[in-house]
Amino acid sequence: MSRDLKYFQAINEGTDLAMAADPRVQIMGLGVPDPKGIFGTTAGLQEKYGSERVSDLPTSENGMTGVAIGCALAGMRPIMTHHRLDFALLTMEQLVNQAAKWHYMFGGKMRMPLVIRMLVGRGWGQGPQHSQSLQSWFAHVPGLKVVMPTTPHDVKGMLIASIEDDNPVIFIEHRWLYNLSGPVPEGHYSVPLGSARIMRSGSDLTIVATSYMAVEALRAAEHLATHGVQAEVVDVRSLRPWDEATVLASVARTGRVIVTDTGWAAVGFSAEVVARIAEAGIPLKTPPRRVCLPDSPTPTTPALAAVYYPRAVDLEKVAAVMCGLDLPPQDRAVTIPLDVPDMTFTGPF
Amino acid sequence: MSRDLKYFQAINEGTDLAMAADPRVQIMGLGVPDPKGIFGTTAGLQEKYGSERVSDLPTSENGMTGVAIGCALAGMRPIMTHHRLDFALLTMEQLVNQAAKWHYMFGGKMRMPLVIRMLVGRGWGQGPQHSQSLQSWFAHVPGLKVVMPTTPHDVKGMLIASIEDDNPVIFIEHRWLYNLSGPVPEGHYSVPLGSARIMRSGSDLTIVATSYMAVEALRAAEHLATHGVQAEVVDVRSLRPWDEATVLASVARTGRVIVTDTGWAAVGFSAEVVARIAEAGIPLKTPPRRVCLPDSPTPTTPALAAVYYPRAVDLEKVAAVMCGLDLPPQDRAVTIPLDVPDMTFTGPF
Amino acid sequence: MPTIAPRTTDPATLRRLYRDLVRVRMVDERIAELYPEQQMRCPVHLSIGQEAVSAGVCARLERQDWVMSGHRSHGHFLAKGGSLPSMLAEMYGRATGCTGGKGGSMHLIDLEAGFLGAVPIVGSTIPMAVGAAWGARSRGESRVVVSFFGEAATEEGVFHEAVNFACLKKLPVIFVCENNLFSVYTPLDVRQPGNREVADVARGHGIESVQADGNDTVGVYDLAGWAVDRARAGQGPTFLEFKTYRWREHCGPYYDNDIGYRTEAEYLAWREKCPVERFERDLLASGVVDAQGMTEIRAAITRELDEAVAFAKASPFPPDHEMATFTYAE
Amino acid sequence: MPTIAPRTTDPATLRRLYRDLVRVRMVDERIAELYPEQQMRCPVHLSIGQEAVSAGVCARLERQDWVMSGHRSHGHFLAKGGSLPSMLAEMYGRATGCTGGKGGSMHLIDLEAGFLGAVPIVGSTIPMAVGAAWGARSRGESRVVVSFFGEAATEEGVFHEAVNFACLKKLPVIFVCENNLFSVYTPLDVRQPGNREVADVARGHGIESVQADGNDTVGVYDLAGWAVDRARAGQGPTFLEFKTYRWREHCGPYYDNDIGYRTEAEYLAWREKCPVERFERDLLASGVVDAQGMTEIRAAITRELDEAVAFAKASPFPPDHEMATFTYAE
Ligand SMILES: Cc1ncc(C[n+]2csc(CCOP(=O)(O)OP(=O)(O)O)c2C)c(N)n1
Ligand SMILES: Cc1ncc(C[n+]2csc(CCOP(=O)(O)OP(=O)(O)O)c2C)c(N)n1
Ligand SMILES: [Mg+2]
Ligand SMILES: [Mg+2]
Repeated sequence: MSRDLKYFQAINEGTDLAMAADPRVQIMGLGVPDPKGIFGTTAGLQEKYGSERVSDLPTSENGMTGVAIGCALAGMRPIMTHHRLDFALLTMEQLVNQAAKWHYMFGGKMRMPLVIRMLVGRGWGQGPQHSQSLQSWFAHVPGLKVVMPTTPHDVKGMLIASIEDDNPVIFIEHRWLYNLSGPVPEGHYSVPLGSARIMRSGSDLTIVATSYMAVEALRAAEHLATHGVQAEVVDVRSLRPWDEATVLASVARTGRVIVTDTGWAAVGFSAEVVARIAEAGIPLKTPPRRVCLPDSPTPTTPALAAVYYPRAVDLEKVAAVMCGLDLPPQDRAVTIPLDVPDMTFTGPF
Repeated sequence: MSRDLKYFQAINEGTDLAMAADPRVQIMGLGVPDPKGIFGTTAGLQEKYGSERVSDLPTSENGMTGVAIGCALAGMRPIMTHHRLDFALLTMEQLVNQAAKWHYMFGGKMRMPLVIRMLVGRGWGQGPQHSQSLQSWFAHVPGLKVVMPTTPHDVKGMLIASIEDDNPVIFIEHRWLYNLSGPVPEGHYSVPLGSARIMRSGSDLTIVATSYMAVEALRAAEHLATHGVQAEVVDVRSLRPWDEATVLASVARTGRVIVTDTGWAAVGFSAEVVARIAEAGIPLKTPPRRVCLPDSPTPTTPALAAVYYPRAVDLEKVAAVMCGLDLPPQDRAVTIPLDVPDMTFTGPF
Repeated sequence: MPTIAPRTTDPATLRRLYRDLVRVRMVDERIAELYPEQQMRCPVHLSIGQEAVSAGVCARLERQDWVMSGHRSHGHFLAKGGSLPSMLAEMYGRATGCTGGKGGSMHLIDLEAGFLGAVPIVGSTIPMAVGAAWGARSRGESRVVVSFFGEAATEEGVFHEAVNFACLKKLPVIFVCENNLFSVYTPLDVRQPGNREVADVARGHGIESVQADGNDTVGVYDLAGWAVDRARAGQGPTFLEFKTYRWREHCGPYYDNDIGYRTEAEYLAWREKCPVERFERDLLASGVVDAQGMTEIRAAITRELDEAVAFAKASPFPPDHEMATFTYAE
Repeated sequence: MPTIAPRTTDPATLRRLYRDLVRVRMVDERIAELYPEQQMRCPVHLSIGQEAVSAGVCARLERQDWVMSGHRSHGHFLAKGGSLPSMLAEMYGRATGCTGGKGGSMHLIDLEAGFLGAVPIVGSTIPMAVGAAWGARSRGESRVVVSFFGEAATEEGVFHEAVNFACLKKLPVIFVCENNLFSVYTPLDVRQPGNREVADVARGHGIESVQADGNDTVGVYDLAGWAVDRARAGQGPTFLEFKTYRWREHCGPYYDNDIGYRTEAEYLAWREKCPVERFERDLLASGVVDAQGMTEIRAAITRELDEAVAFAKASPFPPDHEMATFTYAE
């Protein structure tokens, strides 16, 4: 049975089910049991599972990551949360030198079942230090798994899969997905890490998208369809490992590809996708393109943030050029303010 | 006037000249004034410039990076050292959230003249936590500059350029370059950040290489030449910004490209190079290839490290396939042990 | 415990302190009033309830002294002499803002006033303040540097690294901790053990460390004077923990005692200790400022605020082409 | 200061302590002897001079208790009961090593012995040890966890974050700091201020903290016993600082007093305080072990060592195809 849930509700439900199923699962992070419960995703868990398994933490990100690793060594299956990915920059030593390598460097003797939830902020003045989308860093590191679910269905299924995985999983949630609704099956299910999903089929062009950019890609695809261009939208979902087979097959079919990512282009995940397509020698009708963040930090003022973030209209423009389509010029400005995901969002977070 | 210096001597000389020229230049790091002087690169500096400008530090990498940033805010031009890049993982918050963004996020009011020297270890059991080559992380981040000089000439000239730059520069030195000799001009000169250098011209194939892999690429090119294949070797030197024009022009000339990097392939700098070539629509005779580290942490035992690190012979094999050359099979084993750069190296560092 | 001079009674000083204190309060209240218009589209962390620390500490500093801060920086910025119009314009995201819109409320700066910068990563500017003090000393400059932060920042490792280094180098740094009992909604008792105070942890490093009432403006001023004197005399760093309380929600203009992380009673008890009302009672009792004088001071601030708000709202947004400027320095 | 039981005199215990102590010494001396053959191709950080801490602390632990350590871990590994052949084979990079060659000397592990892992990033396992104690308690297991580290690790922020959390949760963790005065070649006085001890910094966090002689094997044993009892009784964590000295170079088999970072005289003064000789004098004086007994103990260890070295050298290297195995757990 499936009903519509919002993205944040699906996270909450997935966590709840995993904790009910396995007493070793625990969740910790600053504010986890507070009244806001990480934007609703951890609401009610402490009441249900107690303060040992659902715990607030001191403001000590690096040390607490070490603590979570230690819990995993002791046989627990910790989930750790960061309100913003940017705060997790304090934890790179523990995550990359340690968590990513313990299984390998101790010759398989240790396992590191650990899920690190990181939220990517956007809009309402999140600015340079509350909006970074550094999935590409993690996707560079062997030993880590990296996922960025886009839909409520996937975020629940992939969270359960991540919790059940014996490797450290970097679980990246884009804040602008939180209020999106979609069908979510009841009960336990999992979406395998490493599989992409074709969100929309099309024969003229492949748009490979991560996270919130998949939402913009779908919008673009719908608009392009009204002009006779059929874009296939592939939601990557998992960046390490990533589903090369699905992406390459789609590109081989369409002969045109745009890769769009919520992070920076240079030396990013989008470069890897383009590079693999090139290495595979897939013949293209036109060179591949990337639509990602411009090469600068995030500006805070809504005036510049509106220019900074690529949107459906930008994808459409690139697609039109690639497909030789004469798209009527569109106003980049739209009716809703560009610094909020939807009109229910009134700041300050 | 030029004479031959070793790589580490060139670093020492460059630092000395920069400190003599500008009293704001300071250098700090664990062991900077100790008898080993960061493998000779900082030897003699404290005697000359005093303990305020040449200073040892507590073992507090993150805080000390903040201290260096503060020194820069106060008008100094700090150089900070890390014996291994791996230790610098503790400093990502200060480097990436802060140093990389202060100029931008304060609207140009602040400058961040800061050089962070990071050494990449290799061999003699450096293993998973003393050998990471994470230049791709830094090259992903707008606001940082990233360089990896290969020759004694360049390391001096680029160090001076980095110290004189008003931006944070990540200065990555591969440990296996330290004992290589080469001509180094006396006195002050600088090599502009952002320019690649063609180390060897060739018409059949372009090898784009970073750091120590440029040495292996040259070896491979020489061997390939004896079989009639002329490889052009481009030493990237600077990864952010990088010299796209030189690389693309070379690839356009040769129609074949191998990108070889001291780091991991996936979502790495090598992916960016391949992606830009693809986006530029340069016609290739054969798909591009990457020769980088395999997708695992570094093993410690010399038995596995020998398999782990790609060498000239691996480049040659790939080149042969690309150029349709029937290269006689070579033994991958060579006379010197594979876990040291040369026979003068007897451990343990 | 430090031997500090007898409590300050100099009328001019008290008047100045009062003005600085009320100004911080009034600016943040104006922000709270305007915020629901949804034209300040960035997070705001108001200092209301905690103003005595800003006013008392900064009044002891000279212009060439430096201040750094974190997410809750309005009070520190204003008390150090930061430009009000440029601060408000920044919140409105305008080109005339102190960072030209790039940074927003969480990235205030005013170099002329010696406000060296604030960033919202907890603890991050603490080592920078230490480095700035070291750098200035290396350059032969005589400056005291104050690092403001909340008690949660003392849980970050970087705080300890910074204090150790300041002690090691005997730097003229004053660490000012505003202990308002919460990190967002997380109370102190699930973050730090109950058997010791924040000031004790600092003291372990060998730094002079004092805990005091953060709602007593003159007390803060006098204690800060002692610390500043020590710094100027080359006696090294000082740690000051001020107990105080944030009245409004962690981030944003509203009250949030109803959501359940703290009680209305706790809030009301602290509301009783209002630093502004307390100082006003003292001033009226001593006659240093009378009711009329207070009204005048407030009126002048209101005028300043009206102008600054008008300036901010009338200022242009930065043009599109400035989006990427300043990514690199030339 | 703790009230600890009178100095241990039980002969069996002393004999066991002596054996453990000498064994650590002899293993590291054998490594130093073999290292120049250049067949152990990995960095080695010898414990020679510091063995009393390993022997004294670990003798108080049960097998199910856990130990974690850093780069200088040989003593901790051996004293906790880690397998000597697997340790030596690891140094030789062999498939029979405790990590199958993946980790080398800096990544020792022996789960059966309760040695949970060592890594060479300074300070890194300290919060892990705390987390392991918390995790074990959550799972209803009764284990004491010891975290071993050098004094430089107390300069890392993560140390403070870990101690704070251990105090907060009252965890059965013992932080054991071997203060040997140096971080590589950098002396303490350019890293920490002179007006306080390492144990003081820890104490600031509200943890029980004691400084003691790290070359007095029985003293270490008795103090550790007190800390272990506290941990088992649910009284929370303890910090123990042991003053001691590393005899040989920071990394590698040789002496390096000639290179200039410390004086030969300093070394010789510490050489006088040799924990092994000191314990031997005591044992001979009390008659608990006589010269003959000592020779037998050493002879047994020599046999064990000969066998372990032979085993290691005869072991195969891991085959090429194992290079990437265990990158991910299935
Ligand atoms: C490193 C880091 N972790 C978490 C956050 C999220 N955060 C923003 S403000 C805040 C509260 C900090 O509390 P405190 O330092 O006591 O200051 P207060 O808000 O009480 O003034 C937190 C945790 C952050 N900005 N940076
Ligand atoms: C985070 C980090 N910084 C620097 C180093 C380099 N390093 C290796 S051992 C060591 C010395 C540490 O001194 P201490 O903790 O006192 O241990 P000791 O070697 O004296 O036993 C250092 C700095 C490291 N391994 N990790
Ligand atoms: Mg607080
Ligand atoms: Mg030491």
